[in-house]
Amino acid sequence: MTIDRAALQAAIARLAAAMERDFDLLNSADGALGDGDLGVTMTRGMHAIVDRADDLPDDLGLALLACAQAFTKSSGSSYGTLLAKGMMTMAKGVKGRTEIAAAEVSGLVAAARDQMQALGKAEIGGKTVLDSLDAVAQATAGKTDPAEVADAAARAVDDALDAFRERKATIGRARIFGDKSVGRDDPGMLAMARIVKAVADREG
Amino acid sequence: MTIDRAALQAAIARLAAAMERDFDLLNSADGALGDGDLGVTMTRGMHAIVDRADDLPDDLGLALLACAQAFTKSSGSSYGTLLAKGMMTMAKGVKGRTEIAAAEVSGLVAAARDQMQALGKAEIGGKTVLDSLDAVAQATAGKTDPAEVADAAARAVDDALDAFRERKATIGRARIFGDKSVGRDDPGMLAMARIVKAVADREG
Amino acid sequence: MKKILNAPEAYVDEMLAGLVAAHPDYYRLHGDTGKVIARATPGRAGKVGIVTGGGSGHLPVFTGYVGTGLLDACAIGDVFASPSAEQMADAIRAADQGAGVLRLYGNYGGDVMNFDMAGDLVDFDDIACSTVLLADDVASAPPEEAEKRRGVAGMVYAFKIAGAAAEEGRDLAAVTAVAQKAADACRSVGVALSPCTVPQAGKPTFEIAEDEIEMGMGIHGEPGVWRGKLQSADAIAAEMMDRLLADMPLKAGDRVSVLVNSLGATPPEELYILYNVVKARLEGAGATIVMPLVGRYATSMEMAGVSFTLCKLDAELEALLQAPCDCAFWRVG
Amino acid sequence: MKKILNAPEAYVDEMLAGLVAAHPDYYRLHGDTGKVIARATPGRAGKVGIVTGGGSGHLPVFTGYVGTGLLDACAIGDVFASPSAEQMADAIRAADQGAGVLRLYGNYGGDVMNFDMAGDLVDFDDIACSTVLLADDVASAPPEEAEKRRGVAGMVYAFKIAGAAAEEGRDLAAVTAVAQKAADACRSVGVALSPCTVPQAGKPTFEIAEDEIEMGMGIHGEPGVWRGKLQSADAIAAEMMDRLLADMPLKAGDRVSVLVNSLGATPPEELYILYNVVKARLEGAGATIVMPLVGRYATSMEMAGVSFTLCKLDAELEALLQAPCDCAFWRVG
Ligand SMILES: Nc1ncnc2c1ncn2[C@@H]1O[C@H](COP(=O)(O)OP(=O)(O)O)[C@@H](O)[C@H]1O
Ligand SMILES: Nc1ncnc2c1ncn2[C@@H]1O[C@H](COP(=O)(O)OP(=O)(O)O)[C@@H](O)[C@H]1O
Ligand SMILES: [Mg+2]
Ligand SMILES: [Mg+2]
Ligand SMILES: [Mg+2]
Ligand SMILES: [Mg+2]
Repeated sequence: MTIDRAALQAAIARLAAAMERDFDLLNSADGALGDGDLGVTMTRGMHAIVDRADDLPDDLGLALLACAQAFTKSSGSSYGTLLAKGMMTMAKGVKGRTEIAAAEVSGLVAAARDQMQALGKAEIGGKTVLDSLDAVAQATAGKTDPAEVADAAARAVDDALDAFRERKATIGRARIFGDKSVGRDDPGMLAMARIVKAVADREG
Repeated sequence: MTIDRAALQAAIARLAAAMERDFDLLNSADGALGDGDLGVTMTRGMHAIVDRADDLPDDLGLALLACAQAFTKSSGSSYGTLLAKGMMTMAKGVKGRTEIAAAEVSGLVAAARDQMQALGKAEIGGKTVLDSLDAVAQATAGKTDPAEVADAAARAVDDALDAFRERKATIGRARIFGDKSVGRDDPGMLAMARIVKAVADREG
Repeated sequence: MKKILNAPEAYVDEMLAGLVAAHPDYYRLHGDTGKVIARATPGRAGKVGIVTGGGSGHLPVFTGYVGTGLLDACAIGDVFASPSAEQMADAIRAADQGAGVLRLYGNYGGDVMNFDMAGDLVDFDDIACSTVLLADDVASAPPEEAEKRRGVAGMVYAFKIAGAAAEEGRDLAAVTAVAQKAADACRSVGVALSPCTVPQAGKPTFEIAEDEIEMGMGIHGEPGVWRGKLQSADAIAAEMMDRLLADMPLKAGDRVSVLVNSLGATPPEELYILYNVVKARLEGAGATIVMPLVGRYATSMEMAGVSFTLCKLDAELEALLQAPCDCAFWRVG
Repeated sequence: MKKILNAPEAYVDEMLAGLVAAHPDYYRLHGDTGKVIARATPGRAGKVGIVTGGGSGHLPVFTGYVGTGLLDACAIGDVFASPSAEQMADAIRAADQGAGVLRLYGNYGGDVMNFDMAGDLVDFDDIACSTVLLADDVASAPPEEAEKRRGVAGMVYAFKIAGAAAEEGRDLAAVTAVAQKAADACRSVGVALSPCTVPQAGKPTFEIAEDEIEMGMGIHGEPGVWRGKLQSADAIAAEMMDRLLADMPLKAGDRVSVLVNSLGATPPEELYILYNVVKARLEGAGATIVMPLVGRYATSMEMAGVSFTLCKLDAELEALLQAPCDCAFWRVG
């Protein structure tokens, strides 16, 4: 089983539903240490993508580029901008292809992580979405079976939350609250956990 | 028993205490149909009078004039202005005297009512403080015994409330609410009931 | 009560002290009641004076509009309470430049009684006084009893227009006449979303549920003519415009200014959302909008809500409205 | 959510439509993203352009300060959300008069990333760009990490000063240098009494008890550095001044402007009460206050609270601060 346009569309549908569901959760996670808009960012972004989902090209590079552009226009929040950058990076990586293998996921996620880091200038280990992506890239490395990749990715995002929960935020709005952030999930990591599990179809 | 400076001072003390007690009651009665400041007006006015109470002159005219002036400076609300006008009228009526008899109360109240009417241009029967004063003037007319005068005045203000409760407001802020004012005491009449009973020492 | 203050009794005095300290080029305290604000530099000799008065808690109304091309002096009471007759008399004296003084203020019982008494007091000073009452709130009485209406945000137009006429050098009768014309040309209506708290009362004047609005309330927290569910901005604006246009119909070719006013907490963002409907309705009636005003011009402290005021203009009123004026809260020209 | 609006998704578009409709002499929509506001009449050819950007919900910040002697264009996002890089690129294009464009905006992650990306986009158009970030909120990082601080109301001073320098005809390097000097001269701190509601979130960003305040919160409803009991105006003002003066000590002879800013619902009455303490503290330190600003200059919709901003002036900054400017919300000169 490979990832193609139909799989992308199905993933978009699951992800859009998950973000509707998590609207309040993400807003309040962000509100505790930031400005409380993360649920808004994600639902708006997914609406914009869903609007384009029916006529996505077969070329997965072009399809992901269209998704990134739609997302980008919908908001300029930190998270939205970083995600769009990540999608754009993946889009470049698969340009001209209509199918990709599960084995490629790790490399694509790692590339997204690196480009997002270049844009946002945060460190790996700083308790941000970068750490979730880093965990996914590492956990899926070397795996080729789609189900195994999905399982590993879903486990990795939760493990990352556990691993970073007791650390201090170092970047973005949450940084200001230093100690108050200890014991709380980083909202962007929390969102990435929900995203990855929806895309990987490993919810609940 | 006649009314002199000492009696006036005692009445001021009772009245000030009554107005503290009724602060919220009068504010909310006024708030239902107006701007909710009647308790504020009365406590402020009484504070201003209490501040002068120790050095009031023996001349009851001058004493009442001092009270009216103190009250007037403390606020320019409708009720405060009308009351000050009433006090000023009584002050003129007793100028040069150090004692007055209970039998004079009815005439003094009637004079106050008339001058307040000239200032505010409301009708008798319009469900305002004028109707409370009118009731007191009538109920005390012809009475000479101090206790009887006090009893009659205290009964008259309550009877006036009962008699006017079901009527519509015709003046001031409450006029706007026409029907909504039916079944509600006019805040100025309610305040006058509390004032008269405190001054007459017929509370509870 | 969630307000930033020291003692409730000191609210107005400290507010006035700060106002004068922050804007010494515009305002000064006059006399010794501590409650009269006059222009920092008095109007020129021979200019008709314009004086107003009313309760505190409405900034920029009343004191804020003391300035060139506007008011000369203002007597200010406690929050939502009339100033005393004595204070008003002081304000009249501060405003007088030898050509008489127009008393231009809102139609409230306490203010009327006290300004009347103040007039008696300044009779001794030989200051000629005239009076124009603002009574623009259509919610407060039917058209047959228009003279009983309360004065609300329409006073901003009256201050501006009368102030310009006085600055031009017109005499007391002429300034009074044009002020009356401006007052007659204004219609207002307001809607409240949340109450405000009079510092000395210590709690909100009225209670209103999270999903309710109060249509036609006054600027002192007086209850409105009806209470209903919170509606869309378009529906609220449409009802308010209906009420105003029913009271003062407009026809093609009419020229009108409109004030979309926040009562305090409502942010300008929401005023601009409402302005779209206001503009469409006025232009739909064929009227031309002149110098629309959108902002906080007449408030009730932290109350959430808005008022709309229409001011129908003839050539004279329009010229005076657009004449220069200057105070710490408003500049034209 | 008690707000006057139609659909949450339409809040910003309708707000901008109303803003442009009410003030066509000041503002126009530029380009086709629907989210870029430019001067109605562009600055003259050869003038350095100044552009800003940020979320909606802060009026007059950001769009309101587009005007003569101020900004040339502004990209505006959803409530409290950065505009996109594409919108920022459009704003840069609107601001360009051939002499390059200064990007002058608050230090927020999303804005920084997007303005960086926008710079890449306009590279193709051969528009020279420089950047100055506002980072004036002392509550958001200790002095050692001052570059990590958020930008809050201090941007009003930076807009004013940089705008005057550009209007004077200085080149991009000079405008950038003086904007940086102004940004470095500002320190702000805020206190919130009540939260505000992002229309699309539908409920308040934070909860706060009737008797509590939040010191050091941001202008997007970000929580503060501590929460405590509501205190007297004097105590609140004293703590805020302590924090500012600890960060930027003043000495006798210093000249300083101060902005006492309402975050929205807090009425001017309360700002003036606070101003008394602010003035006493600054004068107590021997400083001279220049052009104090008291009012709503940078808000968070209907949030109750205030911020203080100090801007320490040298002769150059003072002259630029007092130079003329004009927009629908602020006029100097
Ligand atoms: N510079 C950055 N680098 C990496 N991740 C970041 C960066 N800034 C923010 N984030 C991530 O984005 C999340 C916050 O996103 P968002 O709510 O959109 O921010 P804002 O509202 O401040 O623009 C954080 O929890 C963090 O995971
Ligand atoms: N013109 C008037 N003539 C007689 N009584 C009046 C008049 N106006 C008001 N009142 C009385 O005053 C009361 C309201 O007083 P107050 O709260 O001080 O008014 P406001 O706040 O409107 O100035 C009314 O209940 C009524 O009894
Ligand atoms: Mg956020
Ligand atoms: Mg009242
Ligand atoms: Mg009153
Ligand atoms: Mg945000």
